[in-house]
Amino acid sequence: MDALLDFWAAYGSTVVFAMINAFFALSTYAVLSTGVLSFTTVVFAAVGGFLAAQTVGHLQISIHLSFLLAAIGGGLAAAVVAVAFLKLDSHWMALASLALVLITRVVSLNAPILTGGVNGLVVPLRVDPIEVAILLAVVTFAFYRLHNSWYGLASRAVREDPAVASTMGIPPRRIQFVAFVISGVVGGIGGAALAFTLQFLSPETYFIGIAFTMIASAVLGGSFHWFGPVVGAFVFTALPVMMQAFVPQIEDVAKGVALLLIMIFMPRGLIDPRAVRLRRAARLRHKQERAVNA
Amino acid sequence: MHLFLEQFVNGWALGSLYALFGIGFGLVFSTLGILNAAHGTYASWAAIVGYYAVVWLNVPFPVAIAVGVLAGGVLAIVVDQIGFQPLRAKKAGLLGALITSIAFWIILDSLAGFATQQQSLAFPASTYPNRMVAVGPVMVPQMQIITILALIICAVGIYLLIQKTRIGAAMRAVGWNEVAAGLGGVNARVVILLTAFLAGATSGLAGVLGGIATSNVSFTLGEGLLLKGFAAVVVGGFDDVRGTAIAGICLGIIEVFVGQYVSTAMRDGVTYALLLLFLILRPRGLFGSTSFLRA
Amino acid sequence: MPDPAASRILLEFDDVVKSFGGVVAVDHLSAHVRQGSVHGLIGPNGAGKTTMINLITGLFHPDSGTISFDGKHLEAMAPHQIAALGISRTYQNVRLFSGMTALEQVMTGCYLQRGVSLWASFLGTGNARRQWAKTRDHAMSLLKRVGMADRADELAETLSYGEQRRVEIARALGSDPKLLLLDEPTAGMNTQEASSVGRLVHELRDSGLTILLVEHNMGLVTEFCSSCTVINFGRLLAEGDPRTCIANPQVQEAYFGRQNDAERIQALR
Amino acid sequence: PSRAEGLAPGEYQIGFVTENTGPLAAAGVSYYHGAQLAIDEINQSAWIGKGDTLKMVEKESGSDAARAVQAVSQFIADRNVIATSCCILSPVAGAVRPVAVNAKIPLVIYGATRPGLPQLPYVTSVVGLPGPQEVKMTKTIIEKLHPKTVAYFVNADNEAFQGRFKAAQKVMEDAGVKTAGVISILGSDTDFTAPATQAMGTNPDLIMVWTTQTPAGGIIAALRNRGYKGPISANDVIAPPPMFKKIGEPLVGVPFPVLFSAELSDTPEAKAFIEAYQKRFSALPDAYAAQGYTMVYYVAQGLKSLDGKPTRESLAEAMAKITEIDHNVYGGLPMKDGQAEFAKSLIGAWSKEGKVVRWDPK
Amino acid sequence: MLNVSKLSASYGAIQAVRAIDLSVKVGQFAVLLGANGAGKSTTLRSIAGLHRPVAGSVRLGEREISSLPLHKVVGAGLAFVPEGRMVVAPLTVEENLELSRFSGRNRDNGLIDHVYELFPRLKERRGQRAGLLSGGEQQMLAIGRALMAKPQMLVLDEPSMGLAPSIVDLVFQAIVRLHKEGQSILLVEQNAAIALSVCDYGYVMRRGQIVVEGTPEKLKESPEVLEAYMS
Ligand SMILES: Nc1ncnc2c1ncn2[C@@H]1O[C@H](COP(=O)(O)OP(=O)(O)OP(=O)(O)O)[C@@H](O)[C@H]1O
Ligand SMILES: Nc1ncnc2c1ncn2[C@@H]1O[C@H](COP(=O)(O)OP(=O)(O)OP(=O)(O)O)[C@@H](O)[C@H]1O
Ligand SMILES: [Mg+2]
Ligand SMILES: [Mg+2]
Repeated sequence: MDALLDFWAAYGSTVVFAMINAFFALSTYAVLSTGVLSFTTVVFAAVGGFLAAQTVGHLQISIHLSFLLAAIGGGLAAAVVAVAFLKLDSHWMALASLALVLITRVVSLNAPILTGGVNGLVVPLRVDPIEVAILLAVVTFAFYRLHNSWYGLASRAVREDPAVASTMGIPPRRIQFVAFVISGVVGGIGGAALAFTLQFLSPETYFIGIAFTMIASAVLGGSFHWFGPVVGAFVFTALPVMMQAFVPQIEDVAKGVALLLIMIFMPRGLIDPRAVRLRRAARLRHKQERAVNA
Repeated sequence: MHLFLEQFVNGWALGSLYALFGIGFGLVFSTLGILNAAHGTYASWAAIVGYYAVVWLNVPFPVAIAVGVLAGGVLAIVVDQIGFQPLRAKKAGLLGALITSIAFWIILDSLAGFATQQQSLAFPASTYPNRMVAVGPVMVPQMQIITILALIICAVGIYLLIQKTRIGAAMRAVGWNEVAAGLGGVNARVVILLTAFLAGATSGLAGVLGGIATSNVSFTLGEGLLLKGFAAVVVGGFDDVRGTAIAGICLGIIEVFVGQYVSTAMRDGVTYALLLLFLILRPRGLFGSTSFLRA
Repeated sequence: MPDPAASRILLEFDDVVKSFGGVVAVDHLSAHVRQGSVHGLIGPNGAGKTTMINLITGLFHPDSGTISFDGKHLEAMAPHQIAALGISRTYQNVRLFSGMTALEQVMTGCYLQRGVSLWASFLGTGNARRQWAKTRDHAMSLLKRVGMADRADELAETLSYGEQRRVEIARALGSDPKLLLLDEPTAGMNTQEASSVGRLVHELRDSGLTILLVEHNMGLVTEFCSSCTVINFGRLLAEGDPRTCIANPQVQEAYFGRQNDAERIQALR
Repeated sequence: PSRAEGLAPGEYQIGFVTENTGPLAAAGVSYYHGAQLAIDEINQSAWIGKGDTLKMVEKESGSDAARAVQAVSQFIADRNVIATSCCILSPVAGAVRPVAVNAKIPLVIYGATRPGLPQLPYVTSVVGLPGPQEVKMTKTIIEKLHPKTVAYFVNADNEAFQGRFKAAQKVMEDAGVKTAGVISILGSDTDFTAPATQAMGTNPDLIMVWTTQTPAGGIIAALRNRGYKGPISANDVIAPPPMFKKIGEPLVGVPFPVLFSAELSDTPEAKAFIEAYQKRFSALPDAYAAQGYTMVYYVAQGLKSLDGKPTRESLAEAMAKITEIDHNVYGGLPMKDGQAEFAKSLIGAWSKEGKVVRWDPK
Repeated sequence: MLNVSKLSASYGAIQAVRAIDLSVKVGQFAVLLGANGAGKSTTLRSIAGLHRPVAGSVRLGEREISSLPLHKVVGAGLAFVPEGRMVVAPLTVEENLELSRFSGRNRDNGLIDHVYELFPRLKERRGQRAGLLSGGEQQMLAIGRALMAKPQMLVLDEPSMGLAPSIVDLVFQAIVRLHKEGQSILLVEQNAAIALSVCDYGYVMRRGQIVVEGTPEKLKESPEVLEAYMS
């Protein structure tokens, strides 16, 4: 028990950041799973984060309510973004989303009333890690449900081949629109969780760093299954901590090498349903053959 | 008017760097299908190696450039063979390669930090042409002229290589599908090495020139180029060198003019907002890359 | 069974033009398919057959002319709207979704028949679960129909070419369409396998489906089609009864070659 | 929280959040070296007395708030760590501060210049706030150069430099010196030819540069390369020797305010520090190194003032009570409400030979 | 010419081809028949270097080619028309055909005219990107590309797939002509009637194994073939 407490004291914050990154990774996964590579999770996180910080700061609402507002704000922002972006083809969309991330930074630097500008913003409340965990569990469960619903099936089809999906009656743009909104809601929640954990926001808080963390987490963990991004976020957050413990001098290099090795040996991520199915198919085939031969 | 012209040239030279970098970046993107986040570090490393060649070995300016370019190319090959080659066999696609390249970015960046002792270095003033030259009514730094010419030469050369030669056809073939190219007898390995080298070398050139011109040789050098270079590639229509060159130059000029006439604090914001607007109005980029797949 | 030759027109092309740059793939083409028929669409390579299918399913939009289905104009519709009208298709170069099992492919094909809203399906209501199970059984029965039931849980991409074709047909049937467009469904199958597809086509027609069949296998066309359209260079060459069409000298020349050794070729088939 | 009871007697650990990589690594390494040197000195000279020694444990943050918070949390969990120190960037410091306050552990801020960060008794700062030095230099410049117009370069994305710039601009305008133009740049910018052209286009009598290190060097180089001959002023970011090595000639004669300079500071403590630093790291210490050094002595002084077994809380209380850091290289360093106040500042400039000398406008 | 012995190939744990022996003598025309999923394509892909076999050897003349990279297999004189065509979509028709010259094997300008003569359609479309061709046109291109390599050994996987009767006829005429000129050929074909009427020797596969082999006359009699093809 004591050992557990010690561990929590030392690595509790790592776990909290891993959970927050899991929100971001899931948010990215939401669009990725419909074949859209977008960095706009950063934007949704910023909207959610600043919204939560400001409402808690000025309107004195409760943390729970502000999480809700952050989710709604993120979702709305995502809906607007989706309307503009869904006209674009893949690579252009990726660029446009990067551009939006950079614009967000400029806006948050130049709109001190909303964001505290260059001075940053103090967030008066702190969220309990347990609450973050519960929230993450709820969100993850929602992704599990999505995966096993008609939406999940449709989104996989759209990801693999939007043209074919459309001739089967699946409207790709609408599915992707929904994906964006989900991404916005989850991103907004993640942004608020980050705000209530760091308790200090600046224009740097929601910037390229998050963009790479989230995409790396999603792909590293496996972008073909809802559980992948969660696993990826934990691995990606823990990597630097572990490297710091073992090879403090070259921790960044070591972190890069670890990431590299994972990708080289498991290029589709740690959780790869396709690989599982291939193995299962092989077993099935063996069984059938034995039946035939018998 | 004078100021306008001066800033125009400044923007053009700056944009030429973006374009030069973008050409290399776009080459791997369009032919090898890799969105390479580590590309920026090639530029950083090219500048660093060029710098040490000058400081330690006292090599003259052109040699320093050549050494830097070579370093960029070789680094690109090494990264490709260690990181991307295994993925090709496993068909990991764009995302896998993207994350691998992020891993290399982390590694090479922090190694570059060690190599420069985390400092930003600069080529000693005496080791490169640093006078101002009168071009018509305006005074232009020699490095800007060199940069502008370098872009023109590289853009034309690479365009011709890719579009008009058999090597270029082989490069495009391998980029599409190694097996399909192999069926045509193309040695995919060699072509990939060649492409990687060429891409690394071009971006390396941008790195050395940029490092010299901005007095900033450090691990942060490539990062700035990366975003702008990517923008140039996409806006230009990503399989067209001409588009990249033009888009890069425009990007530089817009950036400088927004800084001069609108507001520097808003510079990036305005530049990227324009970019976004352009993309939404013209969703396939400047040269609207032609599709080659059927519905 | 109604006489297909007299039944009403289900699909109609009226003066349709589609060109790509310099290539006119469909050139002022008018044609029609009657309800309840198995209609063959034949023509040499590059004649514009696949382009026609792409036009019907909304992947391309015609440059001019109209395409109507059941009285509705399709030209400006999006593919998913057209699919919702009851048009379904297979692809010439098998296009299955990577990472999905054969069963999931067919389930995806059943998207329009899911019977519940996305929202209910997300919530997993009792009705949604029942519908899901029902659709699953339906998908399974479709796989059985094309002879792939025992491979239902295998990744489609690990099947052989011919097997993938069958899965694709099952997927196209998933949406319970009124009109089924088959683009060379028997390519890569041997005679026996091909005629089993032919029999499947007949069964489907008997259950009320209208089928547009693109085929190079003349034996199959003459045996299973009730009418046909022959095109070349995107233009209409002949129309009507399959045997008459094929006997048409113009068709013979365009389709069977200038050497015109029709007999030998017939013998070979 | 009650963990502090179990501290190993005699050896106290300071948890130091380093920034030896990332965008600010150049300065980060100096802070780190300065702190290392202080630890060694204190242990060798038994400065604390009572047989107590100090040990530094470090964790890297790469100037990232989340990583810094994790590092501090890990220090907090380690019962041997009695105090922590952190952060060059204010947003990072802002994020770490509540963690330290909640855990009741002393946190000494060593780089972030946002006013109001200290929170007694736990959070204190040994950083010189923007203001006095800038004001003093600006006044001197007005006196000596009589500019009529001045153009400013300022970091749009760094609150510390915004503060410094505003302080200087106020002095200028109060003295009737007009603002010819304000050119904002971003910390990550590298190309300054266009901003330099822009500044020169305003025809100022003086150009003041209030930016972080790399841009400052780049701007000054670009201005001189484009043929700007007029006076330029800058800030202490151009003081470290590597800057002169990098930029060279263009830096000569550019004034900057310094609290500490290896060449100019001449108190006995400063001299000893410089000598020891040079011996240990074969380089001259800069202002950052001096701050890292000061931070450790501040903690040590707190420990020294305590009897018996110190806890984190008692150390924090003790440190909060300190009104003057005894051992410092600045010739006096009062602490007010947990914030260091620098009484004396100097105006330095690089000479042609690459030495920092007192600025002489001639 | 081509000697395959004890060749086994699998996809992960799925074994698709088990220890088959097969050979094509110089100048011989062999066909390989079998139902969907029998393993024909896997066999050819393993021979042509597109798929690494798990065991066994593939010898072209005296040379072991089963471990060579693809372009070397092509260089060694084995050209392959794969299932699914695999043309290089972004290249024009002409560039696709010219690719084989990159390997420096042939400098024969007449060859491309030969291909165009065989497939006039390709000549019409020479400037078009291969990915935009119709299915049949792509198939012609794939065959043309193989011919451009001037192979000693030509391996074709269902070359008639998707081709109109006239073109099938042309293709077979061309193959037969090549065979008459001494070309060694290995062919997989669903149309057993045509295949058996032109070949010298045949193999029939079932579930990854060769179950019957022999002269076309013998095969035509065999129950395996009769059942599947002559219905
Ligand atoms: N997207 C496109 N861009 C340019 N040309 C195209 C496009 N799609 C088809 N074509 C051209 O239009 C013509 C008709 O093609 P289509 O695919 O309809 O032929 P098809 O009748 O299906 O032939 P096949 O039997 O060979 O499949 C071809 O010559 C083809 O090259
Ligand atoms: N990529 C793959 N992964 C796993 N299994 C595969 C893969 N490709 C083929 N198989 C399996 O290997 C077996 C042989 O397939 P192959 O494609 O060689 O058959 P084929 O004889 O060419 O059939 P067809 O006439 O349909 O083309 C089949 O059972 C198939 O399911
Ligand atoms: Mg077709
Ligand atoms: Mg096959």
